Amino acid sequence: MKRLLTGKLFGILIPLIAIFFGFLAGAIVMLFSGNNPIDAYVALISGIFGDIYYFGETLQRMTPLIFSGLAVAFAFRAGLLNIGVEGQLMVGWFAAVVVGFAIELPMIIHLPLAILAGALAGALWGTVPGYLKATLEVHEVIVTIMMNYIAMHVVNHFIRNNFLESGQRTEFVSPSASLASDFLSGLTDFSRLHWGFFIAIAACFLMWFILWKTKRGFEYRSVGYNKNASLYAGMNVKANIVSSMAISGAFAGVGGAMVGLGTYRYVEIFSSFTNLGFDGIAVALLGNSNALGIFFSAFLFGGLKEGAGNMQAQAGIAPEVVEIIIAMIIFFVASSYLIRWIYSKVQPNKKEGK
Amino acid sequence: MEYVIEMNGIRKEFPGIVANDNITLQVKQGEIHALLGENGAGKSTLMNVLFGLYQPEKGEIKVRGEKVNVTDPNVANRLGIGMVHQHFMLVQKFTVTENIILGSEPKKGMSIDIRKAAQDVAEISDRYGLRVDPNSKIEDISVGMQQRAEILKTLYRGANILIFDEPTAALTPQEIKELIQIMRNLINEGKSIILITHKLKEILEVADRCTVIRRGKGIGTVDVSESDQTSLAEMMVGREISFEVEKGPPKPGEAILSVKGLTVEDVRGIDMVDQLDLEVRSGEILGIAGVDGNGQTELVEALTGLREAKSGTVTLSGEDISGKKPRKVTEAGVSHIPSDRHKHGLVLEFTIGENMMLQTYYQKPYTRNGILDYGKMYKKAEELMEEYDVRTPSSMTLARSLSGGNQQKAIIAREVDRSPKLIIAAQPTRGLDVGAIEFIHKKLVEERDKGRGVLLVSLEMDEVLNVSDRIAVIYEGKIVDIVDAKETNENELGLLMAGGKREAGETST
Amino acid sequence: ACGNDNNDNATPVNEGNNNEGNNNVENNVDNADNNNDNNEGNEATGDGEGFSSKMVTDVGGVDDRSFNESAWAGLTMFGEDYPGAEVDYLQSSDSSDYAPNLNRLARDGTDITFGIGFLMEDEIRDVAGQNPDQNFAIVDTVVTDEDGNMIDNVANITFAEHEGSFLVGVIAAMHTETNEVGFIGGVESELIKKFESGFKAGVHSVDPDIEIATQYAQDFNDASLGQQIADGMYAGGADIIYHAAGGTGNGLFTEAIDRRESGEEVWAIGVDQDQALTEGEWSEGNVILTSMVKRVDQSVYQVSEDTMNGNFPGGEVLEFALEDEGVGFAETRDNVSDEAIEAANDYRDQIINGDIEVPQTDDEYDEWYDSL
Amino acid sequence: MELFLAVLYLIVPAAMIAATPLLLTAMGGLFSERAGIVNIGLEGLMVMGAFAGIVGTLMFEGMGMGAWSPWLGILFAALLGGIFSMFHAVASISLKADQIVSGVALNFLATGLTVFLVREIFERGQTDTISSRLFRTNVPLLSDIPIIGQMFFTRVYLTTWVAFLLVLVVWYVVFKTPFGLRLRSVGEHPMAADTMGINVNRMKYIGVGLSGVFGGMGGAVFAITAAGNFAGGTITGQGFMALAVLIFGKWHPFGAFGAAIFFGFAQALSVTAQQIPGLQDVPQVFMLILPYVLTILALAGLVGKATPPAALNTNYDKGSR
Ligand SMILES: Nc1ncnc2c1ncn2[C@@H]1O[C@H](COP(=O)(O)OP(=O)(O)OP(=O)(O)O)[C@@H](O)[C@H]1O
Ligand SMILES: Nc1ncnc2c1ncn2[C@@H]1O[C@H](COP(=O)(O)OP(=O)(O)OP(=O)(O)O)[C@@H](O)[C@H]1O
Ligand SMILES: [Mg+2]
Ligand SMILES: [Mg+2]
Repeated sequence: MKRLLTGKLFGILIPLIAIFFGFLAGAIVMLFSGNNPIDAYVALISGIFGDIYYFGETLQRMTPLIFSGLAVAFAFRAGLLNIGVEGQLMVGWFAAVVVGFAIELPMIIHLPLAILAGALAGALWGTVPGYLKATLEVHEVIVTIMMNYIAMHVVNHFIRNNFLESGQRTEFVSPSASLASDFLSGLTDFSRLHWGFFIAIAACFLMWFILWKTKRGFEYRSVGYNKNASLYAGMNVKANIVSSMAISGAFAGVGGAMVGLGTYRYVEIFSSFTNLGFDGIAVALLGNSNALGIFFSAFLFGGLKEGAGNMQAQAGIAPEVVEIIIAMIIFFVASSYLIRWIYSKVQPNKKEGK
Repeated sequence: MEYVIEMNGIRKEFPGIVANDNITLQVKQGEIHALLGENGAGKSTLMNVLFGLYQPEKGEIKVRGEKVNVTDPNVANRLGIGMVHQHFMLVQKFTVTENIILGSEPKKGMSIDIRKAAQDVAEISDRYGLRVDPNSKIEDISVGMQQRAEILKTLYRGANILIFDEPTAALTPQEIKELIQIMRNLINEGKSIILITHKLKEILEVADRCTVIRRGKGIGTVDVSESDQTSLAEMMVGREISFEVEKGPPKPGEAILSVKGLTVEDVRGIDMVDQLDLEVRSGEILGIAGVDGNGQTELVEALTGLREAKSGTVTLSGEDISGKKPRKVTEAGVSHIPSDRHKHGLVLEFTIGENMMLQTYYQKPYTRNGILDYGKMYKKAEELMEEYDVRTPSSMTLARSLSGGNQQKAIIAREVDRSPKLIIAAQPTRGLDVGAIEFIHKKLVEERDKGRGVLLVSLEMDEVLNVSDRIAVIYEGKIVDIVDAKETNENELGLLMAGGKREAGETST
Repeated sequence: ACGNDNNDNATPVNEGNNNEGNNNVENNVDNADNNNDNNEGNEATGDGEGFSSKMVTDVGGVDDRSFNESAWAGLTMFGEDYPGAEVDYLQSSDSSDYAPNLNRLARDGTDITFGIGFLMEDEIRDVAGQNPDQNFAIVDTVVTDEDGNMIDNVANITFAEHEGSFLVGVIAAMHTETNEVGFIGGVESELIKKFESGFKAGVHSVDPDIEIATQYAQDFNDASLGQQIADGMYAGGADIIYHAAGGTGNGLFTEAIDRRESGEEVWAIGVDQDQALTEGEWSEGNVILTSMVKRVDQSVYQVSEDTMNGNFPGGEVLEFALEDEGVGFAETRDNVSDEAIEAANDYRDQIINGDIEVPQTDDEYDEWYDSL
Repeated sequence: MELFLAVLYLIVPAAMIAATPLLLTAMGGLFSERAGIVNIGLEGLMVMGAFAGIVGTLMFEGMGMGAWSPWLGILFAALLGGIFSMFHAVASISLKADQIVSGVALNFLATGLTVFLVREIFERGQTDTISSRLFRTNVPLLSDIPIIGQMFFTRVYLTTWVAFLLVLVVWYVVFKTPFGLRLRSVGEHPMAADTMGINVNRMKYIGVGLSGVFGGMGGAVFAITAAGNFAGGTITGQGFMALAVLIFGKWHPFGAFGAAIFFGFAQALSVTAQQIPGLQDVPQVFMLILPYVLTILALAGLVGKATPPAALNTNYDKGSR
């Protein structure tokens, strides 16, 4: 059964079918609550594609999701479950913004430096669980969960005591460290689309490249699948665990930097988690932990969340319905076995022919 | 007819393959019936059908003449069929008793009556001479004892038809002897046994009749008393097989590996290798013989840099490699064929091509400036697969879906191709059929003849005797003696392995 | 709950350009011009026909039993009084929804769009900049452009929470038996500091020796944390605790009810709305002594109405204070003694005529306390 | 000394109360993970439990059950949690879904569905507040023991002691009964269990179902004792903490008990310390991160490696090996 239907085509078909089922489930929920699903979905679609502004916002929204998805997926490929993307993203956001306003430099240095600061902060936050896992075999899931809370409180502490500007936030990053783009914004009718979107695309490429084209990536995947055999093959398993968590954290940190330098251009006291990191788990898994898949699943996530606003405005559908749809899509993607099974029942001659 | 088991015209398909094609197997009451076939011939599948784990597409099963429908292992249990699986079905963290009673636990109120259970187990193990400690955890006991626990599981359920799927693959010679005795006891108690093994000698020793299958098809059933090794092997493979390892005399050169005063602890801090000295010369195969658990694993791990030695030195052609990391040891010229190919030898989710490059991926020309060249990697892997006869649909096939023999060939190709100075081969033929074994032994001898040193660690007495030039016997972490392979025999080795001493004057280094 | 007889209650003050609020003549002149521009073409009829007033909620949603709900109540009331006017809201699931939601309303040509909550400050600034022909209003903060100037198409609605908190502080001080009271804050910020400072000043106005325990949960949503903090404060001797901590405050009520049931005489003070209407019940009454109420409903109603009538207070800071009845203590007064009410009313008058200036920050409070 | 005791009298019950929902939920996680199914969906189960606990209490109040309502509400939450967990069970057992993915989906579904239902039922984003509550009580007799009594048996919720008793029950069931042996065997070596005639999938369904029952109770206890009502933010992260407690406790009921108490203690300390003279001047951030840092330190220092059930996070497929 296992390798029965693993054609390329099926790889694409399954998510599409899952998305269809997800929407079907959402429609049932809406019917149950006395709403018209067709109106709702028309509103949803036009809330993504109906106006260039919404489309721009969708792309803006998916930017950090791509990063958090990449972060989760990268660790996953190396055999680690990184639930700490949330915290890594927060510290990255914070560090990038602080570098963004605290120093004066020409843009060509300042912007990369601020992004780098985000990457380093995220990497640092990822290294702690990586190191504990590698040296003391402490389960990374616990440490990353704890590190999320620590990140939130520590960042808030520094904002509150060192960088508070107005109300809840720091000052704005200087233009030389800003990713915001009048051009992109103008192109999309004032959406907050910024250059970070293209950096995110580059990051997808980078993740694919690291994992599949470099020596290190080969080792990460090898360690992820089988630590023992990797050790026997002479790989430094501990170093690989630590550095894969660092890279994962760096992806998350840069994701935070994108939000900090592009969307908001400041960082404010976090009164709760951003959820960007937790959503990353779903984005990564929905995207099957591969770069292209993550890009599309981030688009789906970003689009659904953006379109939810229009569904609410035009069709009066509570935004929670979108969450239900997302959940059902994830279920159906995860249960692709079901889809394969149905498929094999529907087309029995195909099976015989093999 | 007094058949206890009749399987007629069994057909079992897996996607893309017919594992059993119209196979017939008839087992008489009170006999040991051997089932023989190459790796992947369909033996385990047939037995799993009998035991109710798989449902056949065609065919009928009769137990004691009655047609039955074995839908799941519970049905098999009720019919008195028990199975000792090829890969042990034991829960590592449970005790022997817990494993045995699992699924039919004696109860006292709502709890398990663990006392009664232990008593029952002790009673059965006494009756059949199956020595076990009912209260130890599986993960703490030897493979032999684990197997006895497996057998007890079936007996506890009152099985009188027992299936043994490759029971001897992982046992020491001593344990094999005990097992054979146990099987005889069982027959005397009126049970019937189906025995799967690749070791023809064992079949000849204990079995009454033997059914041979090849690529899913039944070839026939013979009386063992009218057969010999050659005829059985031919039936199974369809060609002639040589059992003697063909090799010329060794031309030993200077020492390649020399180990001095090596002491290695295991995780518990016990010295498993204790002040050990050893030398392997170029152009010779040095076999390490010993009962499992006498420090072989720790020795190999220390030599290959996987485990840190407490003291002592290891030199390779004069270069001190003690305390070096695995990669450095490899680069110094040591190759390692690990004993557990799934756990240590392969990344099963990688393609077979990637697996073949697991030791060299980082070197030029496969990696330049940290960037992999997959084209070159696969080209190389395909060359190797060609040369070492690794049979798979393509180099992109996942390692998991290769048969054991082909997996092992891939590892050998990978390790040997690097032109190492020293090859450490740990149990290189475990679980393989005679064809594959022949191939691997031939390769090791070839490498010897190219002037390499080969350190062969094996629990298989035949293998050590046939392949090695010299044999070092390890006992409690020390080399107790080194003998010339041509001048020793099974009995002498067995004695040494048990810690005995050779009579003086027979030395030949 | 919202009368429409208080159209001119709010006092426009100018807080821009660092000159502490009072005189605003110049700005008003500018704004007047602007307002006319803005309202050209959508002059509403008497019943509000053709006028639309909508809001974007904070993550709490329009039924958060707090300021979002209050704001929506004001809009609903406005819609009832002017049936021709269109009122609506958009709910934000998280902070990333603010900008798109505000934009969505602006794009629909909404005449006035309210951003509820100071968290929307920057989004309002951007969206207002991008839609200069639309009117916006923000609740709980003041939005300025990058140079610190007021923005012509944004009205700023603030409340004198410190003044309201002062009064409940007075009531607490009048009621405490143990001479110790407490304050639980949510996530520490400038806004919540106003509650704290005002409350402490109110307590100490009555009796400077009363001890005040304060603690920030640094979370607006963790009831169990709120309960633990309250437990500690009550155990430490406080018998009345005031909260400005949203959902965390539920834990305070839980703890107060619990202690009540076991015979302890403790009280809690609610915030934003008359919380005794929905919370605090125990078997023999209600543990909520009083609540500091903040009339967001009234402010939203009023700004909508003004805008409809062509008087959009763009570029202004409207501070709804005690004297406008924009803040105060709750209508439910069953548990409050007459003396306390009297004292509170007395202080209220003093604050209104300027005899008392209530501190809003830690520094102002320290200064104020030293001057006692 | 007196102060020290006074602090302990405050912290210990607080720790026990804080530990209760985590502990209950971790017991749920234990059943599912011992059966080999990773349960990252504990968060969602707690959300569902909190929702059902409050809605159930309100419902039973309406039916005139009075003081029994919260208890019935907790049972209702257990039931609903069990039903809700079947999503995870069907996906990860029958449909062979990746267990982590399915758990993540469960979390999404729980938040979406509960808030949606709250809107449908109450026409607002949060439920009404329950009026019949659970109160802290002194455990009769035991609370009279000097020092110990005041520390452990005074002003605690009955739910806490019920939860502690349930830990004992869980231990007994998992380690002393045939059911427990079978459950564990399925999580360690499903094929072995299968050959012994154990219905592997049924055991897994039961394991996941019990995780729903206990996770539901955990969420309900939290909502009923602390919050008093339910909204989208009532449960934020407690389920993940419970997962951490389970792993910290090495998948053992007593271990999880220790871990939950440890965490509750650290949290109570962090809250209370801010009201203790001397500690008041320590910057608050140190107190806020204390529970998390202590947990990491404890793991790194004392507990170290935890070995999960051997077959955790693998799908059992008869046909494969
Ligand atoms: N679970 C399975 N899924 C798919 N194919 C299988 C499965 N199990 C067995 N097969 C197929 O059935 C054939 C027979 O396998 P089986 O395990 O019965 O061989 P065997 O004779 O026991 O080999 P060995 O001597 O190595 O144990 C294999 O070649 C394989 O192709
Ligand atoms: N799950 C599977 N799906 C498809 N084919 C399989 C599967 N498992 C095994 N095979 C096929 O079965 C054949 C033999 O497998 P099998 O595991 O019996 O070999 P083996 O020599 O017994 O290995 P081992 O020594 O590990 O027991 C191979 O050709 C392999 O392609
Ligand atoms: Mg095999
Ligand atoms: Mg087999």
